[in-house]
Amino acid sequence: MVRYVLGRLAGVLVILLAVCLFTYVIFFKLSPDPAVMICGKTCTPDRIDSIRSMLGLNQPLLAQFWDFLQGIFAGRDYGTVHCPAPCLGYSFQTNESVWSMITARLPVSITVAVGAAVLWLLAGVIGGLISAIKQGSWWDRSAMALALTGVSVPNYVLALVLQYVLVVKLQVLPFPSAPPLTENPMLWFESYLMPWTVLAVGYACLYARLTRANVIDTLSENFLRTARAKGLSRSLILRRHALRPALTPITTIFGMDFAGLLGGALITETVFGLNGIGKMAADSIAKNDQPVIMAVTLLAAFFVVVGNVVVDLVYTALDPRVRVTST
Amino acid sequence: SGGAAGSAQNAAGPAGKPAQGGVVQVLANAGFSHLDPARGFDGGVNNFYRLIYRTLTTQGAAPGAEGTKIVPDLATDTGKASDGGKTWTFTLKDGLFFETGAPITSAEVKFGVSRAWDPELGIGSPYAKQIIDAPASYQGPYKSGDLPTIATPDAKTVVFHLKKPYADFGSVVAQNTFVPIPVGSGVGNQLDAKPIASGPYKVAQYKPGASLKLVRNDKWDAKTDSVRAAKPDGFQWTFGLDGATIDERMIAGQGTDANAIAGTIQAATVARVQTPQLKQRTLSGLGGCTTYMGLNTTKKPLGDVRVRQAINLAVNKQTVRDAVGGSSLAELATSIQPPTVVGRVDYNPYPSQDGKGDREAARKLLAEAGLAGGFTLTLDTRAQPKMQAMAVAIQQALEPLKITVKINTIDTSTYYEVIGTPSQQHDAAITGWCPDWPSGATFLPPLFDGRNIVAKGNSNLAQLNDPGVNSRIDEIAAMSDVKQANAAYGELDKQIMKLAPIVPLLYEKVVTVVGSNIAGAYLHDGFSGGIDLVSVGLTDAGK
Amino acid sequence: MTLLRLHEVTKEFVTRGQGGLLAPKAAFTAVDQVSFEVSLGETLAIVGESGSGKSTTARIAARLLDPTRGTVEFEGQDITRATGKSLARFRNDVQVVFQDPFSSLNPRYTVERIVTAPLSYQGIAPPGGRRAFARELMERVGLNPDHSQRYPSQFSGGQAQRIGIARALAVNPKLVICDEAVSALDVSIQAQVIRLLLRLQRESGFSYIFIAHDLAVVRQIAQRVAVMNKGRIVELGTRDQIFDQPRDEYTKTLLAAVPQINPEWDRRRRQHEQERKASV
Amino acid sequence: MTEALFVVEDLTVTLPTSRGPVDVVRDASFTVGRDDTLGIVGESGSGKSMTALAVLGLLPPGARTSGSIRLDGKELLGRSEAELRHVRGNAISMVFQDPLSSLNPYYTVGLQIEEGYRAHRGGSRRDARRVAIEALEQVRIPDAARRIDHYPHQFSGGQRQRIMIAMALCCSPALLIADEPTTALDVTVQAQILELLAELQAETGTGLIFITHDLAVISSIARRVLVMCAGDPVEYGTAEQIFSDPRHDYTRALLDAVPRIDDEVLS
Amino acid sequence: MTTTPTLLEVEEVGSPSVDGGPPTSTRRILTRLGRDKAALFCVAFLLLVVLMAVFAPLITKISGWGPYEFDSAAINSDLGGVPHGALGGISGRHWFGVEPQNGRDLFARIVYGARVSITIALSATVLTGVLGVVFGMLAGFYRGWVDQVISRLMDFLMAFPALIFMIAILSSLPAGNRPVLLVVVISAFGWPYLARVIRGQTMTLANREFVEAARASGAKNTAVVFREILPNLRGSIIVMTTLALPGYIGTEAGLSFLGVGVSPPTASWGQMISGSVSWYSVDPMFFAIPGAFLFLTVLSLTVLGDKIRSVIDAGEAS
Ligand SMILES: Nc1ncnc2c1ncn2[C@@H]1O[C@H](COP(=O)(O)OP(=O)(O)OP(=O)(O)O)[C@@H](O)[C@H]1O
Ligand SMILES: Nc1ncnc2c1ncn2[C@@H]1O[C@H](COP(=O)(O)OP(=O)(O)OP(=O)(O)O)[C@@H](O)[C@H]1O
Ligand SMILES: [Mg+2]
Ligand SMILES: [Mg+2]
Ligand code: NI
Repeated sequence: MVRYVLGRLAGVLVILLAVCLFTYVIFFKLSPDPAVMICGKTCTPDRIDSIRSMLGLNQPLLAQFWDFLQGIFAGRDYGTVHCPAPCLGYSFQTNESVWSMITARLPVSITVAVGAAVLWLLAGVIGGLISAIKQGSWWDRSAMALALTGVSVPNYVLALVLQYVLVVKLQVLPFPSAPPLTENPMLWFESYLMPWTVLAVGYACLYARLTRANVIDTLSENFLRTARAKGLSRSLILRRHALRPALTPITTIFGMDFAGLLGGALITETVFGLNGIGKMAADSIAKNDQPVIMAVTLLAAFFVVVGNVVVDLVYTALDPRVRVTST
Repeated sequence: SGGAAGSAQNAAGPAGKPAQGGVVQVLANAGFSHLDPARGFDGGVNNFYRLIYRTLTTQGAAPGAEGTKIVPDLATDTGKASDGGKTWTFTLKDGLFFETGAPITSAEVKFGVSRAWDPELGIGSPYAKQIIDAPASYQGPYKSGDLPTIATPDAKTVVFHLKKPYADFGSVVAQNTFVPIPVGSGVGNQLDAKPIASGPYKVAQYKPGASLKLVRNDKWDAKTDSVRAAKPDGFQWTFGLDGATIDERMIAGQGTDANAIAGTIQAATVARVQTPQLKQRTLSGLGGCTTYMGLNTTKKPLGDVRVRQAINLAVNKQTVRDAVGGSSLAELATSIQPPTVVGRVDYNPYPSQDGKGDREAARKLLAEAGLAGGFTLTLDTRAQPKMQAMAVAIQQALEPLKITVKINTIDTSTYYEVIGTPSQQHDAAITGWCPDWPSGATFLPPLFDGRNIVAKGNSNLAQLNDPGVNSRIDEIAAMSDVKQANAAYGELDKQIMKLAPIVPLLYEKVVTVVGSNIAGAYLHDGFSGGIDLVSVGLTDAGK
Repeated sequence: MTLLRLHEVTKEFVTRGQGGLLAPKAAFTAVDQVSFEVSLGETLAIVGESGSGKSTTARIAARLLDPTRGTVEFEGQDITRATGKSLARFRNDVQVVFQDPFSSLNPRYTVERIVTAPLSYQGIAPPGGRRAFARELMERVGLNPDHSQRYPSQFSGGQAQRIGIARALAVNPKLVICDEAVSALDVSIQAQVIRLLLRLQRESGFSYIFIAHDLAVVRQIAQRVAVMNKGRIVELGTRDQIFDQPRDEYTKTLLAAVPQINPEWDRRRRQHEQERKASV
Repeated sequence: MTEALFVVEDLTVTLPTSRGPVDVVRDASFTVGRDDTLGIVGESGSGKSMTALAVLGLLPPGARTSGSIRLDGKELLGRSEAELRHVRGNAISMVFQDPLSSLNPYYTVGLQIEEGYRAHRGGSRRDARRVAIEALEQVRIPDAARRIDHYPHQFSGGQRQRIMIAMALCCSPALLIADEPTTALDVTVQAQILELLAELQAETGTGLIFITHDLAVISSIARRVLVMCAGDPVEYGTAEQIFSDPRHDYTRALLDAVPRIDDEVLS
Repeated sequence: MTTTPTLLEVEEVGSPSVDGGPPTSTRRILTRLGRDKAALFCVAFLLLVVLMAVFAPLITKISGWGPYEFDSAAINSDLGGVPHGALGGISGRHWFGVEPQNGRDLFARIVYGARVSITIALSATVLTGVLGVVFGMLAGFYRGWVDQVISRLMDFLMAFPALIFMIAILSSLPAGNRPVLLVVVISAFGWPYLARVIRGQTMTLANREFVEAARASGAKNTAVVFREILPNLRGSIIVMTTLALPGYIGTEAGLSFLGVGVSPPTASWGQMISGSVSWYSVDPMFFAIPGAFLFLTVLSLTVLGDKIRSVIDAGEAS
């Protein structure tokens, strides 16, 4: 098992390296020359050249890539400035250290992701479970119709409508401003409530439908009959015997979704003006700020790849039959 | 302070007199590109820089034409020319200090300007480098040391030596590159992170892309400054807000949003600000730019002036205007230069009823050119809803002439690079131009001087290389009287439009809603129609 | 002629000790150095203690499980590690009836599909069409052919077991491994199935590995018997030898423990039977 | 005279099929007393398991039942799921026919035994675990203390069957329904299990319904026997009567088909 | 008579079929669906959408407005271009009203938009479905190096923030056939998500005894995977793919707006919806109409999927 984990972590590194290289090629080779954009409206070829050399863009691609990697593990120098170890370079746009940009924004993204995940897990799993038990009832029908609506409504629409209704019309919530938790817990909570909800809705619908489908499958298993024959309480039967097999496949999705969100909820963060990784990504794409795009990609990739390892470990732990054959 | 408020508040509105004190909130979509004045260069930062920086001269602080007038700032006057306009001398006022308490002398001014030659830093306003004489190898003060062509005979005097005479140099020294910087500081990204203020405010906290907080710079002496009212005690920017969210917040005006100002509203919001209360809080004015469609004169049928004229006639500017939000958000353009430019002549070379296009006249011209059967045209547009909507409007307008417009959408981040590269540019492209200061000098030569066509970063989209136009540009540049030059640019505008290298589409407007407690707000013609930050304040500072 | 030969086959199961993911592993030897042969047309019965490794041996013989050590030969060829074509051929020739009736039937398929699946897996067209063939198979094992569109969960345990048997007989295998294939059947159906198996053996030369607990059944069907205890074969011999002169202690206990209908009742029943026949 | 521990009267079970409802059990009646054993034998598919499931209300969805099922005089049929919960596993336990699919593959067998015990008897996990280990030992699972933490798929068929028995026994129910509990067991273990059941009956007076195809086993443990054929209870009487003087043709045919260890090979 | 109380209340199981022999499952499903009103409604709506897409030019000829024609008279230029009249300008002239800012006929754009959106979203859904299911099952079933290769490929693809890369890749690819490119790129980044779920479930199923039984019956690995395991994955696949469809319509819209999707003035539902977002309070119909079409399409697909599933399940009652 230890060997398996180590092997997987080595795999993670390889994937991240591949992602890095691929991103590098896509954004530095196929994308427009950042020097030209930095150069601005009135630009001369000379200036472009000097900007290129300053950014190290005139070196061969692999050399640039090597520098980039070195920066991450050992730090690197940009002209006169030294950029210490986890060095992801400096933003072309703001000249900020990309690493500090990330560390400043990550807490927001994590808050958004964790809150939303809690919400959607609760809503999705409980809703799906009830639907499955009451299959065919009005509750089931309306819950599933609601789930479909939730999926069909793009989340930017939901975000704006929610904001319009709750903040502008009813004035029950403030416009999100996302202060630190310690400063003003109430405002913190109120600020994040809408982003959480908006993000959670889509996922909750998916999870509700999956939970429902899986629970229905499980409910017809013989071992559920055994559980009932033992006289277990209904809630225990559902919780333990029906949910566990039903949720095992859902952990896979949850791991992916959650890891994906840690890498930033692009649209939600943008609409609500939350300064998380997602918004940073959106901004950097719009401005073709390559060091930031690289970093965001790498960060997102890191979360997803590590998330996948965790998912696989959890899956083998959750399903004993799989566990035995995996090692 | 703050006595001016009270019952008079309603009557006051955005035009009222601001009280002393309070904090003005600014809700913004995008953050500032750079806080380093050598680097930042666009309407937004230029406006903002005046809060923390001062330059030798600056634009006036008043609505309308007053705002585009150059007035002294650090200097006692707008400069004295000698040597036939090749040498310019400025004298500094007394009592000027940085936020650090250090005095501002001619050395700091010179040091600030010389940073423009540093290849890493000098990515902002290009004029200092273009106009002021300097050794060819000069690379800024950090690499090459002192710049010998700027003389500082004493602490109060700066003397600039130019490459050739430049009549309007008084306007050039209003550019951001002329902000004084303490000698030796500002290396690398230092100023982007922590500017050294010479204006009425200093940066207290800056989170790029998130927020910016300005507080009073108590070393700034109001007596030395006739431009900046600087009534509030501070400013607070919030960046990264969605356009629709900003509009909602501004309309709702809850809490501190009553003290807030913001950028221009979205088209969909226009219909919502028609109530009397909101109308009272709405400011509207021209943005000072021209949105146009460049016609690449080197491409096949467009090489024929009749075809270009036909297109000019046929485009339905009404539908183009509707595409950006209707009459509230833009005026129909007729000439190249927008109305805010000094010396501009109001005329319409290709008239049609209500600007809806004169299809018959266009058809006649095309027939003359032997193109009655139509042709195909590729139109580059930016991948942005507004730009695409305009492109579609043009496509629709040209369709009856059997001109098939193929819309080529280009990613926002690459757009200007692609259309600025003659080898990649297609037949036509939609873009806009704003003057660096409101005169023809920063409008017509960059766009139509045939000798400015470069392989990359080209701004002469029409690739017009007309000897008549070129020589006229030289003649005007040589004029020593600014007024005369501006008038000449007005006439040059007409001369160029006869060749129809572009289709002027719109003069877009700025429409902005301000908070109910905002006073002294007006749109400044010099800063792409942004609210003049040095004049705005609060009606009731206690709110 | 030897059809199948197991040579010193050992199977160890790795189980995790207590204490979560990182606990040390423990090995458990389920089958220990088992060797035997099955000849063409012969029935080898395996009896023995519950948990002694019979099913595991059967699964190794069917190559559903890889032995830790030892070899499996089929028709003289070592197929312990066979893949591809030779494995496919082996699979066609060897069919298995599983001990656990429901788990071994795909819950998503109708009986018709289940019993004809081996044919389609081996690319053989069911003679007379799928439906008719399935009905015939079901009839053979005593199932109501009208139930061919039902799903496994709609059958009783014994019926499910018969579905498994029908599936194994769908193709013409050389060897059928029956893991307690008749344990859930009532005695009359059991007799019918056994007769069917014997007839197939006679007519088509099937060989069987027959795992059972019911020694009476074993006696009816087996030519040779292997007795397993704790993973090992403790005794292997012809049927009569095992039943009449058991040598191993365990075999003796086993034989002694066979339950029987109260002989007194049985005698009375036969008597009544004779009386009844006489009276008719 | 008080009623017997367990009484079933005119039990009819109807299942839905794609061809319409089918009666899989028709008018079955029988009683089981304290310390009494009823054997149910019959054709495969004759409705034995359905009868058993009907008692605990565990029939497949859509099934309908009629008649009467009484435990200690209390009617069980038509009771709500919540009420039945206290009966199941507590007053009446059941051993299912198909052990592998009846055990939850996601949990260790220990947990599955413990939870039944704790649901009715409460107590700490430690207690329950002790009880579970004891139960496993009782059914002769070697090395029970270690194997309690194994998962169902790690056991042999017979072992699973014994786990099911252990599960059913640990609450010492008033009535135990065992659906072919020993088919996968070798005769020695089977004998031990039967002995265990007999001891239990002697100790606690548990009534036992034993469904099997092994008539020899029935003859040795059952006091009364119900013979079923195609959903109909064809004969019901004392073991002695059924075995020594079967009245119904089906019963006679069944007994005739019993293979004997000393029989000749079938031809 | 009492009905057995069960944990799940099962839908009523249909009446016996009249004909003697057991009907084949396809026919059974069809006849059962034919009797279900909801299912019929779904089929009818989907059919309507498909017909709309196919006969778009004909339909717009009847309605009188093409999808690209401007109608400046229908909008109020002074108010930012909102349509004249209530309900987004719904009138006899414009059945569904008009688009703000240019007055294009919404009905015509819905009809034409169906072509683009449905083809792109459906093909992407089908392609991701096929890729995800096939690769997921192969990885989960074979384990070992096959799993390693497929899983690492999935990790690699999933590691990219999809939207960013779709933009990057699409903008650097030659324009070519946009819809095809869109489908390919969306699917390339979309399938690993489904595949991972399928992989996990396959691992569980591969250990079930019936899989072993199939193998013993002579089933080759591919047969085991596709014929034994696949039917047991049905639930997840139906759910995931029916929900992927609206997602892809959204992705298509997003990409179109970022300039790498279908190019204007081509209409697509997704584009219409994202374009309508900022008008939500001024001209709600602009959003409501394409939104309703999208919603109903998805609803129909899902309900139909569910119905088919429950009809099959009723036969199994597993
Ligand atoms: N879910 C179901 N739907 C329809 N019919 C069913 C269902 N389950 C079982 N049956 C049928 O009901 C009848 C009785 O089944 P039951 O399980 O009670 O038989 P049994 O007597 O226990 O047989 P065995 O000894 O083989 O286990 C059988 O004919 C079977 O086919
Ligand atoms: N996957 C596994 N992991 C660990 N142990 C196992 C596994 N499968 C079987 N065993 C153990 O191996 C031994 C032999 O099992 P096997 O199934 O071969 O027994 P059997 O002889 O068929 O018994 P029965 O007659 O009860 O079916 C048993 O003790 C069982 O617990
Ligand atoms: Mg076994
Ligand atoms: Mg049964
Ligand atoms: Ni008698």
